[in-house]
Amino acid sequence: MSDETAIQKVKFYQTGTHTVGNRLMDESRRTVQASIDRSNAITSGHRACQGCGEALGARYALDAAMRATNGKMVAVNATGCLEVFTTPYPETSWQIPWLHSLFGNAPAVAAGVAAGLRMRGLADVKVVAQGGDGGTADIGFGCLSGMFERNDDVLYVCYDNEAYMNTGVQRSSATPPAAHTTTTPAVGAAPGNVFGTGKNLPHIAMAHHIPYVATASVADLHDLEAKVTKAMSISGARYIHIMVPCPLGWGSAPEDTIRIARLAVESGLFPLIEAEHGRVVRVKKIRRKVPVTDYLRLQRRFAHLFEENVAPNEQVARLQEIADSNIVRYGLLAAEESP
Amino acid sequence: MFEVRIHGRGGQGVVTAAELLSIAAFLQGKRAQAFPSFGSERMGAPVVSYCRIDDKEIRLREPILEPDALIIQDPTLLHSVDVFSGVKTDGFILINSTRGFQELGIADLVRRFPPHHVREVAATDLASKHVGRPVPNAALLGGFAAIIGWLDLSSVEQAISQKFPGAVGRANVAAAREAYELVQAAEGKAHAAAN
Amino acid sequence: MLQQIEGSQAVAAAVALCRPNVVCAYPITPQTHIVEGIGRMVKLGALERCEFINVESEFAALSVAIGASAVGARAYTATASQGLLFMAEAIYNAAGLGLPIVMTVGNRAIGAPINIWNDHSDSMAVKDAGWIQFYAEDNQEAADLHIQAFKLAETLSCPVMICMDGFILTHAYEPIDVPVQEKVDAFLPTFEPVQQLDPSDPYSIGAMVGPDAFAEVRYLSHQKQVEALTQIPLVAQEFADLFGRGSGGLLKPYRVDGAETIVVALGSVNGTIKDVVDTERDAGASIGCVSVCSFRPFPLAELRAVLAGAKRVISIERSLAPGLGGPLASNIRMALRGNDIPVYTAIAGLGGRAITRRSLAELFRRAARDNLEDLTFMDLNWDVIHEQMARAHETRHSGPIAENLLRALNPGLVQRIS
Amino acid sequence: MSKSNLPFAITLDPGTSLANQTGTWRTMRPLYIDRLPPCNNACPAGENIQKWLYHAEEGDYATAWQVLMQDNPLPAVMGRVCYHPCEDVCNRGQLDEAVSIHGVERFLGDYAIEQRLQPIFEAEPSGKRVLVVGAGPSGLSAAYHLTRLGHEVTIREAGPMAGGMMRFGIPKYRLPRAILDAEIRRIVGMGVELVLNSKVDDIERCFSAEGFDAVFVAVGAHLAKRTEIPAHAAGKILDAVSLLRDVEIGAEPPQLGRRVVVYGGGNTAMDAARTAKRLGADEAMIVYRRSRKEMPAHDFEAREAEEEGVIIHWLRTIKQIDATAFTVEKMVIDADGRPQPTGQFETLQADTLILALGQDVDTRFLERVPGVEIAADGMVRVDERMMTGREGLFAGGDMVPAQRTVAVAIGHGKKAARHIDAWLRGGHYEKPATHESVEFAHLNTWYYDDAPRRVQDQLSLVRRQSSFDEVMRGFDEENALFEARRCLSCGNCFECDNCYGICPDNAVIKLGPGARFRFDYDYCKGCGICAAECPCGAIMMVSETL
Repeated sequence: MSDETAIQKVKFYQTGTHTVGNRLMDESRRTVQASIDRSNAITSGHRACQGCGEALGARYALDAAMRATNGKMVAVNATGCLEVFTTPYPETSWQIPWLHSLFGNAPAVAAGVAAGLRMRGLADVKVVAQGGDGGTADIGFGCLSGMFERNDDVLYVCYDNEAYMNTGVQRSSATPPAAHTTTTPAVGAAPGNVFGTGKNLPHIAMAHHIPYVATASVADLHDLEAKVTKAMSISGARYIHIMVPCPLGWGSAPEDTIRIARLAVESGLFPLIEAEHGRVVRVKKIRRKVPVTDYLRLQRRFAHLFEENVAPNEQVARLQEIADSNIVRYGLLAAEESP
Repeated sequence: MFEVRIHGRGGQGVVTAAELLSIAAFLQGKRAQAFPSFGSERMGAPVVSYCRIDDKEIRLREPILEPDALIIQDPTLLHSVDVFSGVKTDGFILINSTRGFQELGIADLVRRFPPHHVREVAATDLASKHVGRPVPNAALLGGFAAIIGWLDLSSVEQAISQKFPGAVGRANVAAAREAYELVQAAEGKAHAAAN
Repeated sequence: MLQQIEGSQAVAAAVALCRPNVVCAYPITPQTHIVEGIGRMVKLGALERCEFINVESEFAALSVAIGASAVGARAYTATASQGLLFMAEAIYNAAGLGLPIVMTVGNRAIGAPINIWNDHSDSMAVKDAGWIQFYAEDNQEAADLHIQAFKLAETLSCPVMICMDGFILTHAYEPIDVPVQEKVDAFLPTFEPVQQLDPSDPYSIGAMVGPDAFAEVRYLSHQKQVEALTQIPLVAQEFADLFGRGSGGLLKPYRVDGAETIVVALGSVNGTIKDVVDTERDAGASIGCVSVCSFRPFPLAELRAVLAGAKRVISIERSLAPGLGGPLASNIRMALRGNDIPVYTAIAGLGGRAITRRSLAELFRRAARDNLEDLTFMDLNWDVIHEQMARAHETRHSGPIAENLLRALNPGLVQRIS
Repeated sequence: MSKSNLPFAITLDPGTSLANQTGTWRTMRPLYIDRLPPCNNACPAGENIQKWLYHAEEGDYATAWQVLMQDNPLPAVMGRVCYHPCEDVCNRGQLDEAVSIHGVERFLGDYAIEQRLQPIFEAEPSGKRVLVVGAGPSGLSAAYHLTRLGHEVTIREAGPMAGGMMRFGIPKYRLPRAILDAEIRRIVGMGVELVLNSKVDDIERCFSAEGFDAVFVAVGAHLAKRTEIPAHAAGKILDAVSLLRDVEIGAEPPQLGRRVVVYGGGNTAMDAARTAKRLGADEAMIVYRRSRKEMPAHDFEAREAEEEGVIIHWLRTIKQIDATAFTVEKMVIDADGRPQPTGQFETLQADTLILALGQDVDTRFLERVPGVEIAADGMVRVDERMMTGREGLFAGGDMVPAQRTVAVAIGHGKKAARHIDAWLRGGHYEKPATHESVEFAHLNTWYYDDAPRRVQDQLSLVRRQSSFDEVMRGFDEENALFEARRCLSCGNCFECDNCYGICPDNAVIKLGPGARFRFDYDYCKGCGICAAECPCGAIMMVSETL
């Protein structure tokens, strides 16, 4: 029995279900990030903070897209951290064709790029638009909806770090309840961001019945790359919402970036789903369920939930409810378990 | 320069009438300029449109304040809007009506104009008859060509069929022609009477 | 071939002749007929390789054009008024990125109070965004300017805005000579972009530029406009040679020889002014006029040369710079700097008010007697204004001006509204 | 397109940020390190377990076996009889269950026998001759390692067969002789001279007359301990060691009768009882004075014995024997864990008593050797080099103070061989410094998929009670590979690409298969994600000196 067939037969940690790569695995089954010749869409020397989740998420997404399109790809970028830390004159970190126009128009610009390429007979060049949660959920919302509604041939990737980080951590409509930001300070009776506010962008995208919508996390590279690859195989409007922790804005340790993203998924607060034409078609099951507190405690923006005098904390309970309802709603636990 | 002001209500093709008139004049080798009373009027509201006709280039952009001719597509406007404002004393007036000047209450006014300069024509009836809808503009243009004399019916017909190809065009052409003939006939009687 | 068509359709036809690749449309009066016209042609398959995109806002319209232009596609859109202001951010961006987009503005007033009629408040609000800005005198020029605009834009990598008076031109039927495709093709070469998003040559467009280089970037955009001052007449000349008629250019003097009074204006009002100049000249007045076609770049030297001999200059402004007067007059004064020729500003035609020969003639005569303030408002209803001002003095809360004016003009109406 | 006419400042050439060396931001610096995995640390034979598992993971069993052979000449034996302390400390045990290291080791050992693999090594003949006394695990191990080091080795074994306690102490059903013979044969095949039935009495003579440059004695402990029990007309009494020996080489199987009592609580007692059962005893009983908690035997051995029908009487001492009647006294464990009599008595019926009270070393042949020290407990004193008081005379295995297991013995053999080699070359063997050991806390176990331990099949109970066939079956390749791949590679990079993939600054350089990675300190901002997300704790963050 050759060890390749043995590999096929036995499943175990090293066939990289979870690690980035693996020396034993067949090349074709390794992640793009594992490959020595990945495109590094964003190369070194960028000015992102230590442990920046967005820098990671963007490279993951675009390298995968580059692989999927065989390098025939252009990127459009909304204003925001990603744009600022990658392209301060006189240096850019991008190694792919890249265009930045404004904060709120990336989806429209991308639509124009796609149309222009089509009309110039270059339809084989694919377009990826990207922005942060502010540029996507708030100021760029109209253009995004228009892009979806017209089913423009664009993959839009939202790097969600749940606030306006570039301007110094102000609340966005993607900021979670109870989170401290400079515009939702942790003071008063209900400290932090107000419960019951904000919007669920993946669901809004689904409501446009576009061909593909997915959520992904920098903590699950295999899942993320698979989704980007799938998205690039489809034409029409596609949307991927990637959670990217921000050590600065979340008040977390730089080395915890991936750990926190993982806990968001494993707690049920950030479900990993895929939807086609408005219907959820797949979910990524939780491997090792954790209470939301495991996730919250690592972030200073939630520190007020764990102060001495405030226990039992009603806000934490409500956040746990949100996670639990996600778990039920999407069936995030393996069959035998129940929330 | 010959300036025409057209009064009517939204939906009666007032603006189109001015455009058709300008096309007809253009087809006859003249320079013409047609433009609406710029507004966002809805159905039924009073509407005005203008048409200037000249032998040389028209540069003037002001609204027509002292028209050489008036086309009144809706007699109900006679007493609600000052349709006669600025009209030249030797001007022409064509009214879409069958009720007679007396009944319209403009008999005195009509007397101030040269004979035969003020006419009425049953444009709405003709439109209903030929087009099937009460849109009097084409018929009025036919009648208008007849009273001012120097505009050929053929130009009007051509303008109509240019802007409205097909059946609709043909129907409107028919309405215009009948209106033209009715007015011509009336003119004939008038002349006969005169002699 | 000469055709009696609506101004908007003339422009639509001219744009189509320029073989655009991407046309973005968002409806706003009075520009709408233009994109309707192009949309129809695209749908009929009359335009090869052209995509007509219905977008969700003017902001998106210009943004789509930006994207298209960034991949070397010829992009066009049209707007007016509020729409122009809604896309203001993208207007600056397109110029900053040096993307040769062509856009028509069907000039219309800016609210509040909301007003759909013509004036130049909209295009004046973005006059310094870095675009070349033309004002068409009639529909023939409006059409011709679009053909010249693409050539200029692509030569200079600079967007061009063609302003045509809303309704007055956009909705006017006039005889228009619509060129044949062959001639336009001969005049306008295919678009060779200076930069474009290209996987085989992957650079980054739209970097963040700090104090260390921003001023230089701005200086270069100014230089581009300076260069346009030489390019515009060349293109206009080339156009005249090929199409046999003069259109565009920097400015057009009319009967200015030895004129003591010279009237300067933008856009369609020049037609009316010319008629008045003729009648006044016949009446022995020493008067001429200049139609400024290129407002950006502003032809300082050329205008100075024309006005140098005049005793006085009258600027007819279709927009108001509250607290100052008229933007055109300020520019004229800069052209006449160091020269003590008085420049009278007359604000006229705001929000669609008719500019009549009668009022113009009267204005010119008063000017000839130098019996005119620096700033004059033509045909104002002073009764209404005095009333409102009086009210304002009586009570601190004078209420919304617009409503009060209405009340003064038509007491019945306000009752009906409220 | 020429870049010259690109817009100034707004448009930038790709990848130019490489000019911006963000490494200067760093206050902490990541380092790749190797940590000592607990399994390696715990192996008495000093095997580099993780390293041979690493090769086994790839299905390269030959290489895995060669690595294994660098430390242990008897993997097939070891995989069967070792009590695998490595598995007790395996970090995977805290995740789900320890890796079945012995199972994989046994698979590799059997694989090598089946494939007739030979150890690959290069050694310049040293011209030195070394005598090894005793062909037990310790002696065989010493001989093997000395041979690898280029010395000429002779083994003298007093008995008729090599293997020592592996043959005479461990029953067939735990270690089939074919396996043992094969591995001994392989050692002999390397050029070791094995002389059987040759008892060494005069060590000095070996040096002087026979001219051996060094001698390693490892004769083990074969003298059964006795105890005084008042007996009238005692029935048959024998000791476990001789029983197991007779079973091995006796003409015919010993007659034990229907009922057998084994006295003692060690592994030998268990083996004796289970052997008795296999020899046909209806009742095989064990009498032990302490409780299960205190017994020296490994729990699994007691369990297997009980499975096979052996009855264990805990907390009992034999007070008197009257023919087949055994009077036993109940005991209790006192506060100090010592058994105390209760004065309560019972009677057991048995035909034979087998004493399994442990063994002593027969050191008489060393007594005359000058300098050799023998302790009161009969143990031979050796220094840290395993050398006795007599220069050039080394000792190991059961005859020196240590745990008496095959693994320890094999370890002694290796250790002694290294020191003998150094001594022969007039030097001193320095054990290479070991890495700091890796804790479970160093691991990021998220990345390890769930993989429950595979279990070895067992012979049916009936056959176990009636025959000496091997009880434990070995792994097939699939299971062996599976188990190998359950290894977490604690403390040592296994090239999972995590650090390479999760660096936000692309500051990890991948050097290709087997070459691991390198940090690009020009760009590394020191965020520490690589260390946090390294599954096996092979990256350490250290402060930059500012």
